[in-house]
Amino acid sequence: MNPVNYLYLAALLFTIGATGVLIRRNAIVVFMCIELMLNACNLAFVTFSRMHGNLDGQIIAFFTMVVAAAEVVVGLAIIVSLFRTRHSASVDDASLMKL
Amino acid sequence: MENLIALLIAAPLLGAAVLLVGGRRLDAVGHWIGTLLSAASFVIGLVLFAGLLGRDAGSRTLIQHLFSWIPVAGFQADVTFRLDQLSMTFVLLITGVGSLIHLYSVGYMEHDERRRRFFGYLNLFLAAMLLLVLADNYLLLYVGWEGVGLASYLLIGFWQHKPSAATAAKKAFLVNRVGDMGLSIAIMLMFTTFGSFAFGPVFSHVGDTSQGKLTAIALMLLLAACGKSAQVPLQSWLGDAMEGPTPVSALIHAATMVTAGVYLIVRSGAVFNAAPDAQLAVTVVGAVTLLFGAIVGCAKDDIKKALAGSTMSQIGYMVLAAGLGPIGYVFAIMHLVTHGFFKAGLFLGAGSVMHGMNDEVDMRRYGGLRKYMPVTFITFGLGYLAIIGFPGLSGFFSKDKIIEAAFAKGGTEGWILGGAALLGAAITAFYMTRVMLMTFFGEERWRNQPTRSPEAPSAEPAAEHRGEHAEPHPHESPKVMTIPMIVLAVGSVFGGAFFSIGDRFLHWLEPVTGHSEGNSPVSAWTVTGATMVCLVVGVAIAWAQYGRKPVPAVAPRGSLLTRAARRDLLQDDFNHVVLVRGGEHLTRSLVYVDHTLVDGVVNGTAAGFGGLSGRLRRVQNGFARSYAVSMFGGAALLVAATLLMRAV
Amino acid sequence: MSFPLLTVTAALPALGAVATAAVPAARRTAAKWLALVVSLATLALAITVLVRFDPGGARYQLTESHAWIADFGVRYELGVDGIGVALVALTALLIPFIILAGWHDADPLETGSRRWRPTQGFFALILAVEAMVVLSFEATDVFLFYIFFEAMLIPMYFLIGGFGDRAHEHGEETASTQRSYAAVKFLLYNLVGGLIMLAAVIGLYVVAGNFSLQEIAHARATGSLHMATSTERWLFLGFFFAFAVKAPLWPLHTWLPNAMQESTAPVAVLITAVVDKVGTFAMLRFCLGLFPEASKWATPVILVLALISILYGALLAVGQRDIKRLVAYASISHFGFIIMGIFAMTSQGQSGATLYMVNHGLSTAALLLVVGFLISRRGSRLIADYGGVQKVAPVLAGTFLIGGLATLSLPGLAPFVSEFLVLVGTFTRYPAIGIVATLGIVLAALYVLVLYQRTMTGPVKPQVSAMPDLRVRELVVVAPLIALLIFLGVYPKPVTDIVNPAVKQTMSDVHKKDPKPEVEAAK
Amino acid sequence: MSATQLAAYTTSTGEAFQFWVLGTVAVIGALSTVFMRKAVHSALSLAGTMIVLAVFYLANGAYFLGIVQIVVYTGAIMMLFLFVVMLVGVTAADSLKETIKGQRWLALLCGAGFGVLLLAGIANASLKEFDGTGQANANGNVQGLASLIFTKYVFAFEITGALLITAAVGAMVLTHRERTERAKTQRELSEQRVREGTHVPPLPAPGVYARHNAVDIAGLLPDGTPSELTVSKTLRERGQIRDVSTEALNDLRALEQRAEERLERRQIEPATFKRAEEASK
Repeated sequence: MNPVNYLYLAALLFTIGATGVLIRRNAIVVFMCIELMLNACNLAFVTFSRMHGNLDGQIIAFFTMVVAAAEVVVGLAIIVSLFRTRHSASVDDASLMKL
Repeated sequence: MENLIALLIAAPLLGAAVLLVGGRRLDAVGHWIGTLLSAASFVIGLVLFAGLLGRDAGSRTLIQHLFSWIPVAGFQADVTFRLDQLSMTFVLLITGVGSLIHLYSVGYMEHDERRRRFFGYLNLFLAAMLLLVLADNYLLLYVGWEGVGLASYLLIGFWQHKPSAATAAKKAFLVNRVGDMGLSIAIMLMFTTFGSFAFGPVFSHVGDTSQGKLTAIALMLLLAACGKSAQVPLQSWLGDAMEGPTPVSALIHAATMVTAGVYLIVRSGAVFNAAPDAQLAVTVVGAVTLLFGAIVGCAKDDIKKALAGSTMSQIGYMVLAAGLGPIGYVFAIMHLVTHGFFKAGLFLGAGSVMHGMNDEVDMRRYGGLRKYMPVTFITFGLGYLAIIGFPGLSGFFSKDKIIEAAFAKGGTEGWILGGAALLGAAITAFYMTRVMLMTFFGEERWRNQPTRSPEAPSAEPAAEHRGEHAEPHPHESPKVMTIPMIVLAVGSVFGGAFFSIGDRFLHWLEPVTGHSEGNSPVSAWTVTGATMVCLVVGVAIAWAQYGRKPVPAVAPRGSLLTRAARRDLLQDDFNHVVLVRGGEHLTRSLVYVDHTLVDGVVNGTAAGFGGLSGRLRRVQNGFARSYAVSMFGGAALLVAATLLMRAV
Repeated sequence: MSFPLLTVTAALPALGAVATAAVPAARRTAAKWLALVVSLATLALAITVLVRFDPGGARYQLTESHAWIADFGVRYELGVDGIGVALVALTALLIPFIILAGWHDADPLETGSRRWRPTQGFFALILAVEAMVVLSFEATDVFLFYIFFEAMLIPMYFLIGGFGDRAHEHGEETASTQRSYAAVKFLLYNLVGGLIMLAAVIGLYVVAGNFSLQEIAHARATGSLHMATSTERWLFLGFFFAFAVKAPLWPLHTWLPNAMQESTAPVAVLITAVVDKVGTFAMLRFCLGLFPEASKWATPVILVLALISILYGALLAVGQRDIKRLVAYASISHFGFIIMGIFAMTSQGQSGATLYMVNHGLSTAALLLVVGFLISRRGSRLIADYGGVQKVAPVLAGTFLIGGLATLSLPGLAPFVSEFLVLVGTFTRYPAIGIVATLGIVLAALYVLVLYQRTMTGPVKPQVSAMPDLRVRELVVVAPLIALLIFLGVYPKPVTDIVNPAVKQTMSDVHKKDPKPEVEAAK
Repeated sequence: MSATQLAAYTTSTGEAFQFWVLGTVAVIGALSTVFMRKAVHSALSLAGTMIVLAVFYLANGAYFLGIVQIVVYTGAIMMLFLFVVMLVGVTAADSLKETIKGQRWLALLCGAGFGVLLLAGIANASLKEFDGTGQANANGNVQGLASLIFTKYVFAFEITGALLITAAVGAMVLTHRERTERAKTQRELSEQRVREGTHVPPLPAPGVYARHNAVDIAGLLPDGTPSELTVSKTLRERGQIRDVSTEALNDLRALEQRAEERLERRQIEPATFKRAEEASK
């Protein structure tokens, strides 16, 4: 089996995650979908590192994880404080970007 | 001696400046300052006159070059004065009559609180008029030309609180502007043709250019003359100009300014002589106007308007004469001078009558005034005899000469013009007799009736100061007013004779204007006889109509011609319908066009963009997810693009 | 390196603007005096420029040149020719009067009004405009000129939009909306023009490789720089469009009436007497100087447009109900004369046009400032609201009349000289156009006299019966202008002496000679 | 040759089997993450997907990452998610009904298109042969990573450190409320209540008068009106209050009826019930 399949899988997951981001309204779920996308990318990186036979891909994946962790922390904090103020976790309620 | 010329203008100019800038503190003495300065100008004029007489006829031209005015490449306009016999004549007339009328105004305007300003304007007028006649090039003449226009504007509208006065002033200025347009175009033509517009070069090179150019120049000059001298078709302003105080009417609209057109034509004689077609046009204009004015004069009941009509017609005579070329130039000027005397005298007389009659102007409310104001009666009567050309008085000589010259033009033109002139003489006799009879003879129609019917507004608000509205008490005017009238009367009696005996005036002017005796088909005596006949006929008809029968206090409806003549032969109606109405429509529609079309295009574009952005704005619904969709779609497009690039 | 006189002349008002803006809000009067003093000092500098300028000398004098943006060959190049020096002097002369006339225009409104007017800002903006205008008259580097040409718009925008007439017939609300409409219109029009000009400027750089007016003109004259005909024409159109917007030429004029109607009288003077002159000046210097062939190519169309402007502006002036709009349309008519004189390509026409710029500045200033005094008294701009003012305020009426007579270019007052020169200059080459344009003087008489009759004469309207006559400050503003009008009308030689050499050089730029008169009469 | 090196450059059938099985699981997990109505379920299915990915990392020879994936993601991050879900409300199931017009279709379209393009791109890349992580992992995967991290990527590493610190601080700043004044004692609270005249007695316990033992039902006041005060603040904020339903009131009345009959008390006028009913409406 060719590890390219891993890439196909990664692409699939990424797309699913992206679609989820677009469809769901609950901020937390949207956030999970983003995580899913990140993970898909990580899988792709790892696969690449295997195919190229060096560890740089894994390094990138590693950094991605770290950054993702930081992002999740801040993001969830934002969600919580949002929920505190407006008692809702729906991304559509934060539609003040309108003109 | 040349250096005195500038002083001629400087004196009244100084007076105008002092009086207009000086402010109220000069109110007490202002009128005397004005009078003195104009008198000073007259004295300087006399000195120069003496100086000229001292020289031999050939070298009686003085040039004073002050400074270079507008020097641009080929275009050289200088401030240069030229004093020769022609301008000398005018200088004496202007300053002389001017000073007399200043004196008269001292009494006439006594009760007006803005008398200082009035004298300031009078001085301004004198300065401008002198500049006009002393200029050595057409551009400088143009300055004086418009200057007198301004002065006349200010003086006609002197009683500005009267809308009628303000309107009349505006009308006068505008009509004159049309004439000025002609003058400026003439100057441009001269510049392109001769490369100069100074009298000397232009006249000396008349021969070197085409007939057509000269005719064009001459016609443009004629247009200018028509505007300033109230000749058909630009005559409509003169009648309304009588809204001004009577001294103004006497000085500006009878003696001096309105004759500027004649001066222009005579001065430009060289050009006209070379353009016969233009000369013909001039004579036609003159003939038409002299009849036009005479007819109008017959119908007017307002004494000043009647005199205005007569002024128009007399200037018609002068223009006619000037159009005849070298045959007529001298007589045009001579009639101009004598007319200056008697017409000014007549106006001053009219003013004195109004002065005594609470500023009543309607002759149908006069009558039998001779025993109440004898001096006025006598002076006015002498003026009257002079204007109708009673043998021996000045009008007789000058007008007779013009009629002869008209015949002397020869050919059918000669007959037509001469006939018109004779007819004019008859009508003149008629309407002047009418004025005379209605004013000084007949029963006293001003008794037992209110001074003025309320709907007929006061011609001159000085009445508000005296302000009784009871029956008028005719009285003679004070000395300060009668003296000028007497002087002018003397002038109008002996002026003509003095000029004509031994052709003094002819020899005086000949070096400038040139002279030629036309070959008249009829002898001078025949003409004189014919004139006498016309005179008698005119007087007789007038006496039959106004002397024997009592004059109705209210004007009868009258014939169609009479009614038309009362309305200035429908000139104003024509102007109103064609020019005023049309102009109003034009401007209104243009304003609309500017707002909707020119501006509308711009605003339309703006509105279009506004609407577009409004549509686009809907896309910005503020939902992060829909933004994300577009972003995602963009990403997809990018991937597609890269793939395509690799595929290609 | 000599003393940079031109830079200082422009820098002084700029610094003055900053200083004025920095005056604390409470010290309003101090700001006014500061602005006045600065403007007077600028005037003194301008006069020194005028004195140091030698009409017989080189074309551009008092030049300064420093490298600025080396990569694009943009240089900081200043220099004045006769035309520039005259206009710099005019600007520096008018600004003190404008400041003095607008002394109270920017005072805070009475209590109860919702708008507070920052006095400091008003005067600072005026000084800023002066600096920009002076620099654009001095710049001999196309790019440098473009910068100031555009930067001028910003302070003007705030002056128009921020400061209106004290009293307004429809109340403060509509007043401010109309003001902002006028300001935005002004800005958009000029920005579009400037944008197109920017394209042309870049194009010029692409063709010529540098921005220096003198170098390009010299290269073109010597033929070392050859431009394709179509290129030259496009570039010319790009420049001309911007200038035609600035000096409103029909049909690009509609911003002017709104701007002048809504802004206070001094600002209106600033617009029409100072800022718009940059447009006509630039036509003379850049359009003719850089693209002589294209200029000659476009002349017929431009002359017709100018002719339309003359008659159209005059006719619309007759039809106006609003005094300021009337003056605005009169100005459009006058700008038509100026542009006509420039493109008549005769020395009379161009000298006349330059003279006209100066005289029109003076006459419009005199008339508009008096109009401003009148409006500030009655609180209305509608002609119909006045009548019989002459009776109650004779001095005001007198100055008004003189301003009006200057506007209708009465002989003896300065504008006559220039207008007649323009007419003659046009007539010598295009007789028909010259004759038709002469109609303009009749129409001018019409709108001026109708205005005077309706406002000043007739029975005294009750609302104006208590109108005070001119105060000392106002007399100080008007009297010198009138004196200048009369002086330059009687003795314009000082100005013509400065202008003529520059005009001769311009004529040689476009390789045109005056048409010879048919008969070479003895001078 | 150890299995690790073997796994480096070849792929055994075992791995293939594993891929197909777990891959399906991963996809299903992802889909359910997206389509589950309750956030908790999404979180759990996402966790499952992540574990599967961890296995794949291991299979790809990224042992360190595999472990980290399990420990950090599944262990820490997903737990964080679950905590937040608890805070925000477990039962708050949000409807999948789309509110923005055309959003869902656009989303699906873009997703599908993007996915197809991506897959096409990968297929287009035509990566046939590959060299495994054999010599890369020659002396241990962790050692390899470490040597890289602390030499080549040392700056990035440091910066990520800083990033983490910042994130932690930021989260604290966002969520932590600083108590400005000391907590009021019970006495002060009661005094304040008396002063304001609200709830002079202590709050009623839930369900006391409601004769009902649910925590989320508002208890009835003596006059029969339900009072939300009896429900705990958290539930109230989550909007999870079930009010006394009419049938509850009805069987309550029936109960009382029976009590009457048994004790032969006189008929109590239904006014009270009416009031109770009105109050309940």
